Amino acid sequence: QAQGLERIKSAGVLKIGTEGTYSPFTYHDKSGALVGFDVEIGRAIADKLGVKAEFLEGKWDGLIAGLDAKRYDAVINQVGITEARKAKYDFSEPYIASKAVLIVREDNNEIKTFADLKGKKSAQSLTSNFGKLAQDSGAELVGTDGFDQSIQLLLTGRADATINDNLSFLDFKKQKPDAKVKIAATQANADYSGVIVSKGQPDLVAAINDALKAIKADGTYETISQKYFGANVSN
Amino acid sequence: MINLTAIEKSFGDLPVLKGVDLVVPRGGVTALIGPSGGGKSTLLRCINLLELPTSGTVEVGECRIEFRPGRKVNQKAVRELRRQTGMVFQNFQLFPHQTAVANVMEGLLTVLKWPKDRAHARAIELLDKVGLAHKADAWPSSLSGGQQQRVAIARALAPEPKVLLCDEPTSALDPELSGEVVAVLAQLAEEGTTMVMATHDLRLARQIAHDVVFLEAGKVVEAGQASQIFEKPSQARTVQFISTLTEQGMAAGAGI
Amino acid sequence: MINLTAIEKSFGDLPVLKGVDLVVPRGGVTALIGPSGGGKSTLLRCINLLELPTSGTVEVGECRIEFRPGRKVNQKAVRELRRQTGMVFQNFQLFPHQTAVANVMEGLLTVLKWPKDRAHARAIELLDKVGLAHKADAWPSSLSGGQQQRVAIARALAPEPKVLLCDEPTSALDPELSGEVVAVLAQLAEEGTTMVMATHDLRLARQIAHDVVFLEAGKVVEAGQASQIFEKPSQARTVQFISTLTEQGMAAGAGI
Amino acid sequence: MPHWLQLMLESLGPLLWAGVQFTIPLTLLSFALGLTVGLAAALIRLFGPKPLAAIVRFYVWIIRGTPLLVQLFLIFYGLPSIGILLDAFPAALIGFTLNVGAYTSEIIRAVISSVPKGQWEAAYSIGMTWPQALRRTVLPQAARTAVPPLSNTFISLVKDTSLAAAITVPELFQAAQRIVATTYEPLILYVEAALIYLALSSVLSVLQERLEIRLNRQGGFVEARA
Amino acid sequence: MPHWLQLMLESLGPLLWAGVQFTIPLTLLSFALGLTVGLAAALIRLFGPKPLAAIVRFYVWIIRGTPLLVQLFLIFYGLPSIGILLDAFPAALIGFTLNVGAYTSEIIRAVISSVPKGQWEAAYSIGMTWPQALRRTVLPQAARTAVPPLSNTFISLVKDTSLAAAITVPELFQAAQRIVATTYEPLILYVEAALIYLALSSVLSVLQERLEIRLNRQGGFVEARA
Ligand SMILES: Nc1ncnc2c1ncn2[C@@H]1O[C@H](COP(=O)(O)OP(=O)(O)OP(=O)(O)O)[C@@H](O)[C@H]1O
Ligand SMILES: Nc1ncnc2c1ncn2[C@@H]1O[C@H](COP(=O)(O)OP(=O)(O)OP(=O)(O)O)[C@@H](O)[C@H]1O
Ligand SMILES: [Mg+2]
Ligand SMILES: [Mg+2]
Repeated sequence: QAQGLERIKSAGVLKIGTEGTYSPFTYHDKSGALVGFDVEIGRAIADKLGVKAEFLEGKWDGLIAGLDAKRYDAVINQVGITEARKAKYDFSEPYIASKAVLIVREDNNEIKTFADLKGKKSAQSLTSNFGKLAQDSGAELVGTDGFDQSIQLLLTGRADATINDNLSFLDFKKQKPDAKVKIAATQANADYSGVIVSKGQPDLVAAINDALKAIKADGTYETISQKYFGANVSN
Repeated sequence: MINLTAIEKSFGDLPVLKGVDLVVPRGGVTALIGPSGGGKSTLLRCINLLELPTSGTVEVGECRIEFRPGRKVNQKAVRELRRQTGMVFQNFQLFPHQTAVANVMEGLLTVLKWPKDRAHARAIELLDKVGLAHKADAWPSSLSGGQQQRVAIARALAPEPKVLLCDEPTSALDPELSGEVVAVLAQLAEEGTTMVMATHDLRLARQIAHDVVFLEAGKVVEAGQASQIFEKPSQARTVQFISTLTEQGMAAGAGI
Repeated sequence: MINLTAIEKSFGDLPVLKGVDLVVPRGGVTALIGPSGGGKSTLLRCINLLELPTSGTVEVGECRIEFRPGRKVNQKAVRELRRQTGMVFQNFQLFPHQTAVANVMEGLLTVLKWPKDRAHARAIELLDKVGLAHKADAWPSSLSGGQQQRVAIARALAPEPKVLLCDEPTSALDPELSGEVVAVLAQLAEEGTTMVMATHDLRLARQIAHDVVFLEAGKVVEAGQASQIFEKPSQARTVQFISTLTEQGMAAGAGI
Repeated sequence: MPHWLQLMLESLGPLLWAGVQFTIPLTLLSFALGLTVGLAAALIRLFGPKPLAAIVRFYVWIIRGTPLLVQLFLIFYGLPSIGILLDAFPAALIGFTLNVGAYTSEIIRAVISSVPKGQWEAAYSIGMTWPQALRRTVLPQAARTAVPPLSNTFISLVKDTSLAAAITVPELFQAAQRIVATTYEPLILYVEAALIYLALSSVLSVLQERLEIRLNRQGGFVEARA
Repeated sequence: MPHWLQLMLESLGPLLWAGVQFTIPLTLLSFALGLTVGLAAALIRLFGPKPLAAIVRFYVWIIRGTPLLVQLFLIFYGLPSIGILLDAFPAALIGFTLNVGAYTSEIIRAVISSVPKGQWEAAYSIGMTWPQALRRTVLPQAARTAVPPLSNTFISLVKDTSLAAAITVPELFQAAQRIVATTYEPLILYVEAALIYLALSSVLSVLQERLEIRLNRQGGFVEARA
């Protein structure tokens, strides 16, 4: 619908799909409120559009389906910008960059680079595209439901490594400083995530891009980024 | 009151009734006798349509239903017809989840919508008549064979049916009780209840039946007044069947 | 062969057998008679321990088991005892998932481990004896009451039990058939099978029983030789009970 | 206080609240509705006209044969493409009701046909209509055998409601996962959720037992048929 | 060829392969083992000594009362902390077997007690021992009522095996999720997975029907008891 932006403005709300279980991007704080980097970015964008942000939480599997079913206008949930996704959906400019890191047990000195994954077991969440990276490095995939399970597999010795983004890993280390895992390697190229919307709404994409530019310009982005990561994560 | 014409009934390929006619006048008491497997129970069940005849006509009171292979039956007519009949089953078929008195009350409450008090009073009265008032609150599972049969009789009598169908109503009763139950049934007959009973107890038949139908292999071999059948049966087969009773009766009688 | 001493049996608070003694010699035939609810079926079931007596001693053949409240029973002894007995139930209890002939074969195959051919041959022979060879492959659900009862008798006879217990073995049979079945049972008795039967059919009792026990309200009122009980009963109650038969028998007999 | 206990106590509030708000109402409503659907479906398959019975068989086949998750997905994300946009709770309710209906219909069908035909006949013989015979004579006897398998379905349902999370209903298990997301303690939180589920199903188990005892007491009708 | 069809065809291979490798063996094995456990549990509850019966009740209570997912988690992620490190497949097998055992034990218990006591007595009266009476007389009659609810459990199991994905068993549903992770077409892939599940359960439904017909033919024993 070309009038996507119009409809949002007239309704006065931007409906955003998100998981709500992906710390530190989209999660619930102790008081139960939905918070996180992506959530605050979403609120800031809505603010710039002059509407209110309304979040709908669902499982990853259904998130993008909900876009198709017009249950919400955008998904802000660390959706990586890939060619495959671009074929079906439109992305905003990237609002966050992260790097894939290779995580192993602390006592593991065998795996030092991504290439060392060859023939090893890598625990990968099925909701991310790190699995593909692991596979391309020659690892045998062990599918899990999420990062926390991948770490469990690592700790119980059922997997040798897991690949995730550096930001999630930092969050994990913040929560569990004693966990006996470490980063063995970091990928050179960053992955970028953007706001994903249904195709055919150029005005909406443009408006979101403008909003992203605006929050970067006025320091809102910097504040949010510092709050969650202690660094600027735009590049 | 009851008028069956040319009733045929087959189970699959097996013909069980092969054109049976039966007329029972209002207040009449007819006994169905004959060898095991002859079709007595089946004929009885055709009267209240627990078994649907393959063909023929069933008439009970004002209700008349004609059967032809492949023709649908009017369910309302069937219900109407059933409401005029009560039945005592060969194996009692008490409701196992209800006590004796609740079994007897069931028809009064559910079908006739009597208030509970009244139904209870009548049920107790009937149980008393069959000598079971003291077992009113017993579950069927804790009753002896004869006790179950008497509850079944009380249950069938409760809604005062115009027609009472009994399949071996005294098979589980000792001669003494059998005598008492027969007396109850005979009194009903006198009061005008029409009755058809399948029975092996020729003495029972002799005592209260007005008419007797001798059924063998799905056909009526001989029918007529009880006195006539028992005293001067016309068919050789009947003579033979009746004689077993006589011989045994004589043997027992002679001994005493 | 059978020796019951001081058998007591209560269901909950209800005493049903109040100290019954019963002795049946090898090859003896004893009839249990008495009014409905008197405890005939219960006593019968105490002999093969389908019902465990509250107290008393049960002895069948070599097996002797003593019962006392609160004492455990030796399951092996129970099985040993049961293996010498066969039983015909008041309500037949055929196995509904097996055909008539399979019902009769069941004990031979499962318990005695006979080969199939032999079991089948014997089953057919027994069905023939009770006049049901033509229904060998019928399911119990498609049999008439009398047919079911005859299959039940054949099933009980199949493993040639030393003791045969019958609960109303002719209740569903017409006089003619009853005569035939009685003949089969009488022949067994002659061949040495010990028999105890609960029955309302005083003529049956008179014909094949050597001894008669008159049971009422859980107590033996009178016991003795059949001829004695039927001809000169000593107790007033027995006289009264027997007389119902006589009167009816006379009435029927006289009419014919 | 050990770490795990503290975490459990802290999370108890949100979990219970999610249970009270969503899990319990969803379970009770969809079981009640589903049982009605199941009874109707069973009766149609046993006594209904052939074409209708065939439709019911199709319904049971589809519902039993496909994952509940996919059914919920289709109702919530699929139906909008044909113009039906349901809210999450009603969508979940429909999904669970259809499911309970399909499974219980099979159970009810089995137990109704386990009641001896003679009991129907006895009911007819005292003048009952078909619905009366069903309600007064057959169902009470069927109930006894039906209780354990039906309570299997009921107790499964309690836990299956966690699938509603997939279509944005923030029920109990979802609440647990939210906490896992920040604490990285799946085992502790899941065990806590399991304990709450256990408490809920224990209530049902106790009800089942009571019901069984009551139905058994009604003449211990094992013996009655003997 | 429309996009969705092409995607379905492309993914068919991996999905079927995952089904053949994991879903089917896991289902068949755990149902067979679970049914054995269920029968044993039912017999203990009905006829066993009190303390043993209490243990079985506890087992049924725990297993029915907690989510299968959590049970799998505890077996796979929890047991290592007490030194038991199971591979994914055996862990899943144990979890599913225990589950099937608990649910079927309730069904079997119900149908065994629905067989009239007189049938036990008839069996004893011709000299059968308890196991013989059970096997030859009671179970065949109980089977008829048991088939539909047992097949409920069986068919549920086919789909519940998808939970094994949570403990890294790459079964059918996980194979679908892997493809979703790169194609972002959950609806299409899930419907495809659902169709494969439907095919599997259809086989079971047909078996159920055959079995029912066969057991019913055995004397249509509804009437037999009438
Ligand atoms: N399981 C039971 N629970 C409670 N009471 C029972 C049970 N079984 C039998 N009774 C009672 O025990 C008494 C004797 O029953 P029993 O079946 O032995 O009588 P019977 O002499 O065989 O009678 P009938 O000639 O009517 O068959 C009856 O009053 C009956 O109600
Ligand atoms: N449902 C059925 N299916 C097939 N055959 C049946 C069915 N019911 C009865 N029959 C057969 O019909 C015949 C007549 O049975 P019916 O029960 O009417 O006999 P009956 O005269 O009452 O015998 P009895 O005196 O032994 O009770 C028997 O040969 C029986 O095997
Ligand atoms: Mg008959
Ligand atoms: Mg008796």
